[in-house]
Amino acid sequence: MKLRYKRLGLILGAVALVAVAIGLVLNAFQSNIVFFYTPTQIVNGEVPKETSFRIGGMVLEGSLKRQDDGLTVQFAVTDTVNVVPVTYTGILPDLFKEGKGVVAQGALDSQGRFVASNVLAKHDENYMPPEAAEALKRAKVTQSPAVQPDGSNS
Amino acid sequence: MMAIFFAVLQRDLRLAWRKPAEAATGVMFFIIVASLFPLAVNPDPVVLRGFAPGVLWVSVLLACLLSLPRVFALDYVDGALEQIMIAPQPLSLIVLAKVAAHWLTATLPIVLLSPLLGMLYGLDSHGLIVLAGSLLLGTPTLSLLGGIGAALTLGARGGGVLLSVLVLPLYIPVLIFGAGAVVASQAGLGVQAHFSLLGACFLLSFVLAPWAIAAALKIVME
Amino acid sequence: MMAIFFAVLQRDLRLAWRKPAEAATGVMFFIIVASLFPLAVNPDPVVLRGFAPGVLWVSVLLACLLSLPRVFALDYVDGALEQIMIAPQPLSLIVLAKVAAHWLTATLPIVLLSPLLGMLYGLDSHGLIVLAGSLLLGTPTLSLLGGIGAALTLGARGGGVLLSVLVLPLYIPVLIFGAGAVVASQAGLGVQAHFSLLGACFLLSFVLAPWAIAAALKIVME
Amino acid sequence: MLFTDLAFTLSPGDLLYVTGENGAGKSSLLRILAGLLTPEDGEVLWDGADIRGHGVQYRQSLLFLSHLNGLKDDLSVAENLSFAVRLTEGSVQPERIAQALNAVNLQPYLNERVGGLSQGQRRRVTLARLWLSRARVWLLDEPFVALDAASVEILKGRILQHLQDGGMTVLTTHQEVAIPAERVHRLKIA
Amino acid sequence: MLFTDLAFTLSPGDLLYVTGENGAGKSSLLRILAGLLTPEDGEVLWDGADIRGHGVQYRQSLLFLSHLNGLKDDLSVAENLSFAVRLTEGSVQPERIAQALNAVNLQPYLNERVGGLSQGQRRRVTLARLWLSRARVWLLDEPFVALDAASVEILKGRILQHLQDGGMTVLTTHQEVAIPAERVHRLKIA
Amino acid sequence: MTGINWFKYAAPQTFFHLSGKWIPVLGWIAFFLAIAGLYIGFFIAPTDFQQGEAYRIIFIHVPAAWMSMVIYLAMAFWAAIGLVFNTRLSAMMALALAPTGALFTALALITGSFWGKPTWGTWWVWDARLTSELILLFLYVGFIALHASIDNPQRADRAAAIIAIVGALNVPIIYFSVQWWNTLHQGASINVASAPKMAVTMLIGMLVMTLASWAYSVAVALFRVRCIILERERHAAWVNDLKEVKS
Ligand code: HEM
Ligand SMILES: Nc1ncnc2c1ncn2[C@@H]1O[C@H](COP(=O)(O)OP(=O)(O)OP(=O)(O)O)[C@@H](O)[C@H]1O
Ligand SMILES: Nc1ncnc2c1ncn2[C@@H]1O[C@H](COP(=O)(O)OP(=O)(O)OP(=O)(O)O)[C@@H](O)[C@H]1O
Ligand SMILES: [Mg+2]
Ligand SMILES: [Mg+2]
Repeated sequence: MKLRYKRLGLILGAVALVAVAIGLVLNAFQSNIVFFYTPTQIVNGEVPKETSFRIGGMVLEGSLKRQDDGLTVQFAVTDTVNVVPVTYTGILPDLFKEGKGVVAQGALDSQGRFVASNVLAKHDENYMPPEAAEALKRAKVTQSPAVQPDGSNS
Repeated sequence: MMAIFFAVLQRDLRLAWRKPAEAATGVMFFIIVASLFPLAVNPDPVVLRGFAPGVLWVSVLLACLLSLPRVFALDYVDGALEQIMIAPQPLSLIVLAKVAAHWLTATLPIVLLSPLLGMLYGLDSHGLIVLAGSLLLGTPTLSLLGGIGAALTLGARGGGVLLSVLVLPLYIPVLIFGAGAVVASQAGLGVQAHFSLLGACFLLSFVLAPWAIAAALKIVME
Repeated sequence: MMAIFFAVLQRDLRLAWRKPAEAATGVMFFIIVASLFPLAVNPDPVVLRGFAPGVLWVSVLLACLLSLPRVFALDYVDGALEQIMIAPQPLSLIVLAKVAAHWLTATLPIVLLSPLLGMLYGLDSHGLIVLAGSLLLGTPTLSLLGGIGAALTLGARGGGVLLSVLVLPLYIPVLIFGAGAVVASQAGLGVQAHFSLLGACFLLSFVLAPWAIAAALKIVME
Repeated sequence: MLFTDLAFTLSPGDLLYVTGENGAGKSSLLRILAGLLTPEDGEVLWDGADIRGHGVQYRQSLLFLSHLNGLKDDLSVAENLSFAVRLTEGSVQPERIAQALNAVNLQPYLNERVGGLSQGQRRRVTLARLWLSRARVWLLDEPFVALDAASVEILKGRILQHLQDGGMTVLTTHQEVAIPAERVHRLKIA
Repeated sequence: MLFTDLAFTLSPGDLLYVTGENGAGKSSLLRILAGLLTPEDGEVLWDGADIRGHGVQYRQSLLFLSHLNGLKDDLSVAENLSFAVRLTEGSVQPERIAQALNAVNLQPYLNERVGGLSQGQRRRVTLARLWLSRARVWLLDEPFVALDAASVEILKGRILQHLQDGGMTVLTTHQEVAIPAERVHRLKIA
Repeated sequence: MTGINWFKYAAPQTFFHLSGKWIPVLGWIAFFLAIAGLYIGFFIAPTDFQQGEAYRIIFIHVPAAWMSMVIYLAMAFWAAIGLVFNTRLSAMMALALAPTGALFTALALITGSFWGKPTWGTWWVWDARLTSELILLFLYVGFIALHASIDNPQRADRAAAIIAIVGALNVPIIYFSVQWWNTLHQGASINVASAPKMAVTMLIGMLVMTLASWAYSVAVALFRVRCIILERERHAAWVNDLKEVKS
């Protein structure tokens, strides 16, 4: 009998510890550990200082400008709430397009401009033929411009 | 029931105490590995500071790994483990004591020394505190998970290297969260999330590892 | 006289061959350790490429180190070493054969694999060639020097860790010249000086180490 | 498959010699009886229950000395013995340990490191546990190996006394060591 | 200081029993004779020369079996023996190895891994070297341990033959094993 | 309950004969489905609106990635059953699944890298999805290495089972990593909660390839189990009576 209580106590203790562990994990996800930071986090100053980090979001429509040397580009990254300007010198991936997802590595300069050393294209989980995409786009324009935020994963 | 825990703990601590050179060599290994990197890469202070969390955490992890075989291998070879296994005592409690002794003798000294190395790498005081804290919270998990590997590789050939291959994948999350905490603190960000995850890892392994180690020992002793 | 060299080499290669998992785990260890670093530090590709020579060389060195105890420890425990020592054959030749077998089975596969890892770290093709070349020239020295440590730590407790502490300081020159060669090639400089130094290290240790190992064995077997 | 069709029952006071050629399976049998090895088929019963299920009661009355000594080189003789006893029966007074060492003629070595002893001396340290144990079942794998003649006599006396106190003993040996016990059984593994 | 004032000379055909209590120093003496241990004072002479100086000639005529077997678990019985012979006398024909195994009744195990053998079987593999050796001096540390009765007889026969062929043997043992040699010496270490 | 004696099928001998019949069937299914899937994937399915042709790696990458996780779970499941109920066959199943699982994991990693270069602009990043998938490969390798380095097969089975079970914690981390963390790897296109975010032909191609992978995995695992059975029971009478063995 005594042994049984002991065992019960052990099991309850284990369950309690696991529960605490789960609590801690959930707590950690509140302030998430990230592969990249969103423009809002950057505007709020929740990003690394001194060291380089990644910014993720969508390339703002109409923001892409190429400079004369043909290599340096400027664009803006948005999460539909805030916008951060980015400059980058180098070759862009093929899938880099306005209105599409992007992840860039770099650091903020003194004017709050993000200077990227490396740009990756991040695309969404939708796959369809171009015609379907076209149709979808038209349908969206006629409705309201509720842009799907590409930067955060569904 | 706790009597046996303390009996085993006392014995293992005493054994370690008789050979202080062993614990000292663990510390020396840590120091040497941590100072190999600046030799092998560009020793620019800014670059070094960027390295520091990664290199220090990886060095601690390797030092811990190298000392792991000691947890059970000696007892296995000389037959003491056999006697422990047929004792009328809960095996998981005994292995917990052995793992605790391993942590106290092999890993804790390294953790206590880490701020010194961190200083050499140019970490600021906040970074040093976070480094020591993350190690203090993370290394018990390493000892617990490592105990599983140490038990499983008893009597298997390939010894230390096989152990590393088994255990290192399990160490990766601890490494990411631990080093991540220091990186975050250097970047001026909060470290609470990292510490929560380290704590969760510890609690989970504290619950599961003694059971897994005991099961592993029963299997390999057959 | 070479007959005994090949007899020992053949035996050790055969032993290794019977347990291919051992050599394979050495390679796995190398891969895992080499991939730990990007996890623990800021994985900016530019930073990573700067790391590559240091991290890869240090990983090779650690993998080599971990496999060192195998050179003599097993023979020591089961009494085979005793028999080797009382054989009417030149001991330095026998230990040379054992070291050669260790290099062939434990280190060479890692060297052959290193360009792959180098690619993941973003080294260019010239860097890869220099990396593989420097390893090919540098690792035999590591095996020879390591053999001295392996012999000296036989029967001493603290095993692997003590060995590391003894041997790592001896490895530092090789590490500096080896990693230095890769850094120089990345910077577009000539690597000839580094390779000359690596070659000199090898020749020196080739002449001295077998003698030192034989002496060490005689001492520890008393 | 080492052996099949093997059945025996031990009662208080029984001595069982397990004999057989090299490689017959004597050591394996003892490990099975100690619960360290699971038989492929068949079971070991203690008080009518399988030892795999109700291990604790059985292990409380068990003393198993394999051909390994289980001693730590870096602990003294006394420390080694005291840990061995704490592992099985809780605590032990230092005097009892001194007495046990007395019995095996090792009293001068009480506080010596085990690492400095010869083969036979180590074996005797291990055997000193027989004077400290309250276990009823003794499993001894070649206990007489490496002992000098005087020690062999002492050990025989201790086993005899254990049997007279109602204990049971299973032992393997290649040497002819006659213990004048009342009920001696022999099991020959082919 | 284990022993002092110890002097003896062996001639062809001599058998020397080294006896003494546990820890007296028998194993240590054999290691000194094998050249593995340096005596604190005194010397071991072979053909009138110190073995530390003129090691090779002496080692060519030496066979030392300590209490360790020196076998590799992962090699087969045949591979183990053939390496042991190559180490001391160059090469060996496979038939001779088969014959030696025959002598110790292990012929079915020729190509088995040593790792799968029992204690006594391993010991017999080691002892098979006595049938392969041309060494004149045999140093055997407790050669009879772990052997079953039949094997003990075989081993006794082989030692006797070696002595008759003009060899010398030094052996330690606690068991009373009488070898009917012509010239038997006893050395008791106190 | 159903009157079927399941334990009968758990005996290696019964299983050996039963599985012998299934292997060719599954093998052919895998073959034809793979042909069909590749045909749909590379000739019928339309070009993607954003990735163009590069997206076609999806027809290998996604099935491989799925299989890598499913097989690990299956392996851990069989290993656990073997450990708890001491059934010989389940441990053999676990061992037989491991190489296939490692293969698919490697395939997912390789095809993923090849896909990443044209789409993301990099072969590799250390995000949570990619890292945890790499850990999965290490776990497979650890399982195989541990098993290989213990001589006694039963003991090897049981020891390796522990590492399989402990490592199973990694699988949910792989799967949910894209939800828990911001990753470069995109989220799930297919899940139970919502309609697939994918054109129908593409989806069909992917599912057919997935089925082919399943059939292949099962066939290969069964084949390997048969080899393991033969090796371990080589002294058993029924093995020596087999006509394959006799001839
Ligand atoms: C080495 C790099 C990569 C690894 C290790 C990897 C790993 C995985 C894994 C484990 C899954 C299955 C998880 C799930 O079903 O949610 C998966 C699914 C997927 N991956 Fe990757 N992946 C890699 C690169 C890529 C790249 C570059 C792309 C495309 C640009 C990609 C596209 C996908 C897609 C579309 C799915 C299916 C998601 C779904 O429909 O549920 N992967 N990948
Ligand atoms: N490794 C060692 N370190 C220190 N002292 C040792 C060591 N091995 C043996 N001794 C000491 O040397 C003495 C002689 O030991 P040795 O092994 O030669 O005895 P022995 O006569 O062979 O005894 P046994 O019959 O028990 O084998 C012993 O008193 C022992 O205490
Ligand atoms: N570790 C092992 N792995 C595989 N087989 C083994 C192992 N140990 C023993 N065996 C085999 O099991 C059988 C029984 O061995 P065991 O050690 O029980 O014999 P034994 O009767 O004690 O012999 P001995 O008198 O030589 O000590 C032997 O035939 C041996 O080949
Ligand atoms: Mg035995
Ligand atoms: Mg002795």
